[in-house]
Amino acid sequence: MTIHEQPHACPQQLTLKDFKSSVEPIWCSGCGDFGVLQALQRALAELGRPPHEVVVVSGIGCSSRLPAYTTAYGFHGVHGRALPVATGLKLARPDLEVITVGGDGDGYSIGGNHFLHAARRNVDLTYIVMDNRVYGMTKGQPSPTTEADWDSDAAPGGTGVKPFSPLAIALAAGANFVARGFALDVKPLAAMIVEAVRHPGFSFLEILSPCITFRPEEMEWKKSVERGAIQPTSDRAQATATVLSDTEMATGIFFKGDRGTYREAPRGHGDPEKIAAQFRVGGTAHMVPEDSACCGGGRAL
Amino acid sequence: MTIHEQPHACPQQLTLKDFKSSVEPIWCSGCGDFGVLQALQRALAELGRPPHEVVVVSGIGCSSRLPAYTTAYGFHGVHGRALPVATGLKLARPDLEVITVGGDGDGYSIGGNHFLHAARRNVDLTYIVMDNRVYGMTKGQPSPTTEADWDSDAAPGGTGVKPFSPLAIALAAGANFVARGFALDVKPLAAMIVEAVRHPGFSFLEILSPCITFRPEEMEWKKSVERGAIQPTSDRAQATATVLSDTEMATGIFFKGDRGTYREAPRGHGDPEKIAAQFRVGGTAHMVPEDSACCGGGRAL
Amino acid sequence: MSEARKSVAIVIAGSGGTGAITAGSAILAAAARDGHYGLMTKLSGAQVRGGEAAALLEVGVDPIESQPDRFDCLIALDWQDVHRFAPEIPLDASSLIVCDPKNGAVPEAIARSGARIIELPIAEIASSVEGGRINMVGFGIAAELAGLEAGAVDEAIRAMIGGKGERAVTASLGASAAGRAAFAATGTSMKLPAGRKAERWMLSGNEAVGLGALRGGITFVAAYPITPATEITEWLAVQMQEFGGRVVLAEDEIAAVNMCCGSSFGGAPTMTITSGPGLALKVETIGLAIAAEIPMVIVDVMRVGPSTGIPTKSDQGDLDIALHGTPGDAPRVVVAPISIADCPATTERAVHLAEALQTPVMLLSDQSIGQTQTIIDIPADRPAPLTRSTVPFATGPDFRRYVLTDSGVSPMPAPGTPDCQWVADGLSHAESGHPSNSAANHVAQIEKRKRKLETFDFGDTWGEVHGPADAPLALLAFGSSVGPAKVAAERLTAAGTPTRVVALRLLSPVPKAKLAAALAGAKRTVVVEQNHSGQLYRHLRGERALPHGAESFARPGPAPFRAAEIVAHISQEVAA
Amino acid sequence: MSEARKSVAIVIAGSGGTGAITAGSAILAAAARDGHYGLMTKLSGAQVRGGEAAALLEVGVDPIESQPDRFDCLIALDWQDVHRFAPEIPLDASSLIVCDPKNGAVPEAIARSGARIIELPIAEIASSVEGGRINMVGFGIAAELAGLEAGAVDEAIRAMIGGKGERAVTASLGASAAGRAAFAATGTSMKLPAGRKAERWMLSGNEAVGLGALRGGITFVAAYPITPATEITEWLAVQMQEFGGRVVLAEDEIAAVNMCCGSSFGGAPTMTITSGPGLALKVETIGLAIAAEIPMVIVDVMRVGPSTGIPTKSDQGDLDIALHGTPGDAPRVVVAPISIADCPATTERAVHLAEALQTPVMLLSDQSIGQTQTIIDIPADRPAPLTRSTVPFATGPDFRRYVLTDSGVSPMPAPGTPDCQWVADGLSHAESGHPSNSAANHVAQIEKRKRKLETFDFGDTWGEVHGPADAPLALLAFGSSVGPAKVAAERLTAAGTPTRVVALRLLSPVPKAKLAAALAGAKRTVVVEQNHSGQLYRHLRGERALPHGAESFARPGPAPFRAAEIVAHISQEVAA
Ligand SMILES: Cc1ncc(C[n+]2csc(CCOP(=O)(O)OP(=O)(O)O)c2C)c(N)n1
Ligand SMILES: Cc1ncc(C[n+]2csc(CCOP(=O)(O)OP(=O)(O)O)c2C)c(N)n1
Ligand code: SF4
Ligand code: SF4
Ligand SMILES: [Mg+2]
Ligand SMILES: [Mg+2]
Repeated sequence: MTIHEQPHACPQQLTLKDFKSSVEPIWCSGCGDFGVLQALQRALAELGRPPHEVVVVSGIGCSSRLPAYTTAYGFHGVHGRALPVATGLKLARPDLEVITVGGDGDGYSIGGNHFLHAARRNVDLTYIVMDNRVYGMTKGQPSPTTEADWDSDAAPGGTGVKPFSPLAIALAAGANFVARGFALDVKPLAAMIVEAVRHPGFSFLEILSPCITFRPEEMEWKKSVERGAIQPTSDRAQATATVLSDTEMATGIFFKGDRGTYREAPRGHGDPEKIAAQFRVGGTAHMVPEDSACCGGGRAL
Repeated sequence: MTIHEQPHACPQQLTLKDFKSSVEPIWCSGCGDFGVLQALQRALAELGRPPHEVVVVSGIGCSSRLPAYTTAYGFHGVHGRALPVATGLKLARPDLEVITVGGDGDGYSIGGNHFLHAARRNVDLTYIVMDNRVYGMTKGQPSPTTEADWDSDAAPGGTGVKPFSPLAIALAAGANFVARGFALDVKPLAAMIVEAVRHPGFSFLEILSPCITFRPEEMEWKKSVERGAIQPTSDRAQATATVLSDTEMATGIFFKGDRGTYREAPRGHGDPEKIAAQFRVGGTAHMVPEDSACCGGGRAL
Repeated sequence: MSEARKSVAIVIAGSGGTGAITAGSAILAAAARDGHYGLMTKLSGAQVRGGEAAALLEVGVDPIESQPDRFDCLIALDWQDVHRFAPEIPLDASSLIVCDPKNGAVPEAIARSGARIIELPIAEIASSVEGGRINMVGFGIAAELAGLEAGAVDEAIRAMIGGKGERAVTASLGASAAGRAAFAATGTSMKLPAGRKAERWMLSGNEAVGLGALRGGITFVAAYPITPATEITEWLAVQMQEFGGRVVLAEDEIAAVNMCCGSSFGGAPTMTITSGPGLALKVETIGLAIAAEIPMVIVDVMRVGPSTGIPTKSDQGDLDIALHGTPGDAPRVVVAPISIADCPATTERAVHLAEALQTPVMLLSDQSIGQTQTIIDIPADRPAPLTRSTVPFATGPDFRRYVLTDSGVSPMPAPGTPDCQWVADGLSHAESGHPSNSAANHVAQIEKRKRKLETFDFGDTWGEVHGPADAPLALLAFGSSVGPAKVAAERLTAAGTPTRVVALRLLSPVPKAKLAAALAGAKRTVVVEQNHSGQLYRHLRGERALPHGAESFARPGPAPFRAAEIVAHISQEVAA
Repeated sequence: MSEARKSVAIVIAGSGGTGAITAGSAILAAAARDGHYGLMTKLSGAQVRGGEAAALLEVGVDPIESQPDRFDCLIALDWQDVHRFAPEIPLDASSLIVCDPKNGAVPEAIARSGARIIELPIAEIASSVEGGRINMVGFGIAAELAGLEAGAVDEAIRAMIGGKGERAVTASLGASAAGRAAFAATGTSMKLPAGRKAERWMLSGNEAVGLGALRGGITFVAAYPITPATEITEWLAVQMQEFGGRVVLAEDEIAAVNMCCGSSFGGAPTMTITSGPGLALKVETIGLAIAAEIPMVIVDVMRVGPSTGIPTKSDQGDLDIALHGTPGDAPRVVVAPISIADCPATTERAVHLAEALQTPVMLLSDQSIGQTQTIIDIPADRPAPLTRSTVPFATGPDFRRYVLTDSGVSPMPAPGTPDCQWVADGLSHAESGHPSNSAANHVAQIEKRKRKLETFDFGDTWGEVHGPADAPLALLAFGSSVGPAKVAAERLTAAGTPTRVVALRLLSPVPKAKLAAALAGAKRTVVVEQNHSGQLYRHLRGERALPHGAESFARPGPAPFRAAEIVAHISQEVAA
């Protein structure tokens, strides 16, 4: 998708507007995702990288439509696979700022495995989940964070299954930065995003983002969110204990770790003919490298 | 696969032999999985259900070959999908004893999402992972539990990625019983399996099971395993703290919870014509059920 | 449309919240009560919720199985963004546009059709009734246009609104009556002849598939939501509260199909439900179910692909993956309902086939069948049940799960059966089920799985022939293309080119003999399908099931497939 | 085999730990040094490790591209479980069996071949040399049988064992010399004519694909292990330590292919590597890459399916899913190397095609190509490079990622390029890339993606013709079936039925014109393939690319495809 970017003179002077695209969101008016979009645009302006050096990657869902609404490069992939796309991109292009966004269905249900492994791998990515505790795009089915008794056609009377805590999972899997924000608190959210992006390794932001259409009661979150109740720690067990004991309504940074990020790619000579030489046999000019001559050089053969 | 079962008079009199099949394992001699097989056979004998009321479900891997080596019913599915198979089976047939087995690659890598969600869903299943910290079947690649510096062709010099703790993940996701055992300690392992099976909900057993072929150094586990170092708790945060602080060599039951298991299926009248009646319109005999007449009765339409 | 009016095609459109869809549903409901048939398609804008919406209807004296070529009337509740639907609402100079002058001029994209404009103060009429809403005025206008009987109209309102209390009913009755009166005053009418009153069914294809599942005996469903298939899952989840059985919402499509493996292995007739992207995720496990001979029904409600494509629009582009989307040779059963009315029986049959043949059966529906609401005659027959063979020929050491039989079907006792323990396995196996690398065992089992499909007598399942059986022109179609093909054939026949329609329900294994008989004597065969590459055509050619010289007419979604374009294609090609 | 001996086919077999495979590798290495060609297949038992093993070799004066019909000699290091290989080691009355009488009688399954038995005290000979091992004695016997030059034999040992120190070398040299001497004493020989000494390559198909990837410019690989494809991933991971680039071990195949999407979007030529079950998991994302026009190479090393099947054996049953395993219409490029020697160039070409056409390219190898070790002439040519078009026609608001062009290819600037921001999307889109439900945009883009494949000049990539170009009989084959088809054609031609082989490398889009030219004048065309349902045959028929009356000869794995059975099939059908 082409985004019509405003020309800008110098990265330091970036404003929210530089990240606002001309594409009109398909979101219902009042959707919490508007707040997240705004906070992200603000954060990107503050981070000061020009839009063409930023890529916003997502899966499928209402929330996953976000990339088109910024002026950055974007990748709107298939459902649940945003993190692997972001991983491949960041590894191939460490020079870019890669932000991954999506919903609770996309990230915790179908994408749960990639969430685990991205946290473990600790590539320098930021992952923003707009958690509305529902599949919005498919019109209101329960997700892994939906309350056990939330009634819907798909699960009449509720699933009966206790939601899990994405923060606890992220901590267990090895995420290096773990926080919870609220979509409608745009300014603090923007600040949190800035901090997450700046923190090395895999930074995870769970954003409570109300779905006005299928979960109108979530607009009450405005009242029940506990702001600033959390102090960051670098002790994973302590952060986990805090997560497990809180009301799931506290916002703030729970954990900032210092795990090493995923290693750099080897830089090599890039000459395939040097590599091909190992296959030579029977001539006089080249020595056959030991071992590879007969069994392919691999211990796995 | 047909297993030639010994006839037996009364469930109480079952012995290990009743669960021993005539199929010869393909495992390398010395593989830790032999110990797990024996422990499982012992445990099943003690549990006293006849083989035809037990189903052993697995994915793909050396460890996943186990079902054929018992006299129970079995399902050797595709790689990474044992838990959903077991879930569907147990939900359709709550009368059966369903044991799920597999490897660290099968369960934590490709199967990671199902591990998360099976723990969360808390169906009454037992999940036994034979963790050898390697993909044995495909000849020695690093798994999610492999040490960061373990050298292999697939990751020369090591992956550089810290392994995650499956126990921490299981706890975060909501497993109701979490334990670690050692393959070569057959008797205590059998006792642990019995306890896991008897515990309601999703019971998870991480078994350290050496791969003699690709990780011969794991035979040293015999010495380094810390036996009985762990006391069970019903406090999830405390269990998590213990898991995060231990050496990953302590065996024992870390956690026993009391979450409610997945709900029973509705029992109904089973008469499709009663259901079909809602579509009737235009006649005189039947009233059209409110709402469904015009828009399909679904709030999702 | 034609001189002796048999149907009237009406659109009611408006912006978010105006209730155009409810008005459309009410028209369908009223028509049903007045003895008519009808079909309603819903349109909505790009917005997730709250955007512009339109109900596209045709009601008439005969069953209706496809979208009309053009609409007789557009009733605009307002104009905001309604012009975005212009390409999907073909109007012409003999059409009417009914609108409220207060909403401004008719948008150019719509006005350019040349349709006659009738201005009515819709909002004013609505506010003249206490609690009156503009959509109910629109409903009244449509009912009057079609000449629906007042009793049927009021009954429909009562049935729909009754639950909201007497005040709401009174308001709706009043608004609808006011709309009728106002339109009657214009002196315009497209009155239908009287309908043949009878009890019928009003339902969507998705609901009809759900009913077929229950009738077939499905007791376990595992699925992951995806448009346009979710409604089947949701309908079943709601109905099973009363009927019994279980719907599990899986974490993803792979989990869903594997849960189905487990439940089916446990003995339960089992179903999973999805659309293209989800089907793609299931194909590895479908291969397992084929190899291990595990019955299940896989419903794919096709949408426009490739990839995420256009989730809310129809296409028939998943035939390729349904037939061939599995590594290795994995022959399977693929069936497709040939109309909404055919959904209950074909779904029920799919369950029977899965159970009897111990194999996954793919049921290919599509968005157009699934999400269209229609009125049909109550189906007279149900297919005779077929069940799973579970009684072993021998027990104990002699029990062989995959014993080679003439039919290719072997007994499949469920866990709990003493002395029959077996292990389901996707590895190549011997008759016992034990893994085996032997070529002899592999070939014997792969032949067995092919044989069980090829020797089975599918009877009537194969398909149907409509129109003159000796017609020189044959249109061969499946799924939602059958409806427009039938209308096209009727018109061609009426215009002097006798045309038959061969509606193929069994897509795999290809019913070659039945197809050859159905096509016998045809001079020209055209395979009509709604996709880009002519998947059915390629499939049948690949299987050598098409006569020499057969042609392909393939056109992808998202635009609905209409009879007129089929007629045009045929006539053009004839001329050329 | 024939009167003027051109090759000798030898098996060395033994139980776990005897080192039969190492001995086989040494024979191949020695033959290479002696100016010969050769081919080695490895067999192992069901055990994960440590079970019985056998090296199946043929060495000779001409390049060898398929397994022999029969073996001239079986050298048994011991008999434990070696009989399990009997069906895979065809012997006959003119074969030899060399074995140690201490190991007991020749197993019935092997003895029944009627082969002449030569008893040698292998173990005793080995222990007569300090540190001598029986496999090196076996190696010596084989070298003597084939009449390999002593210098080449010793050089091969030095090259292989040198790293283990001089003592090990001495022991091996000694054991091999002792074996040679002992066998020479029997007076039996199958000496090959002198080879044409030259520098050649010794490698497996999997390694050759790896090399092609590096030559093509692949810098990013994401994969999940699976037999028989893992070796490519591992080879690349090792080589890239030196060469540069990165191999990521993903958590599963879905992650792998999505990582490839990301890296390719970032501008890196990218590859993922898998086998059937893994390919099944990737198809949803392949559809995305096709729709969003993201280049990448997807290597599928086929094994016996369906499902887990027989992971270590060869089959060509993934053609269907490679061509059609995606929901919706998603035209793609599918290529298959026609021999091990062809792997480097075809893989390199696959990378070029992916980049130039901005689309996933499927490279279909198979277990037989991938895991067979062979000696080939060093390929003379490399395909001319093709690269990704990245320069925009216009920037800023006028930049359109999916601008409609005659070629169907549009510029694809990578992130980091100013004023060209675009969003890759699997939703239907306009030229800008913006999601669009419009039929006009959808059809324009679906046509564009078809056009870029259909109008591209694939040049030589399409395939090759071998044998007399005007032969009335044509065998049409792909992948590892080409080798046996070529041998069969030579024999048929020699026996008076001139036969050509059309080796198809470009499986999609079907190179209809080239194929028609290659088949011109053929009276009989037989499509030869190693799968159960005749997938290539069905594909080509579906595409109308086969002459009327073309026949199918399809036979599934796991047994290797041999020239003799193709000859037999052809002759039988002719007779019938
Ligand atoms: C493979 C696949 N499965 C299912 C879907 C259907 N689908 C689209 S979005 C979605 C869920 C969206 O939920 P979430 O990620 O929470 O996003 P939200 O809409 O709530 O922001 C689903 C199930 C799909 N597009 N692809
Ligand atoms: C979809 C798919 N991907 C990959 C494979 C290849 N494969 C077979 S077993 C295995 C890993 C086994 O590792 P683990 O589960 O740890 O079992 P172990 O052999 O170590 O007991 C892999 C990757 C496969 N069979 N299917
Ligand atoms: S459905 Fe919910 S999540 Fe989706 S756009 Fe509307 S309010 Fe937002
Ligand atoms: S390879 Fe390792 S895990 Fe597999 S059977 Fe051998 S020892 Fe066991
Ligand atoms: Mg959501
Ligand atoms: Mg393992």
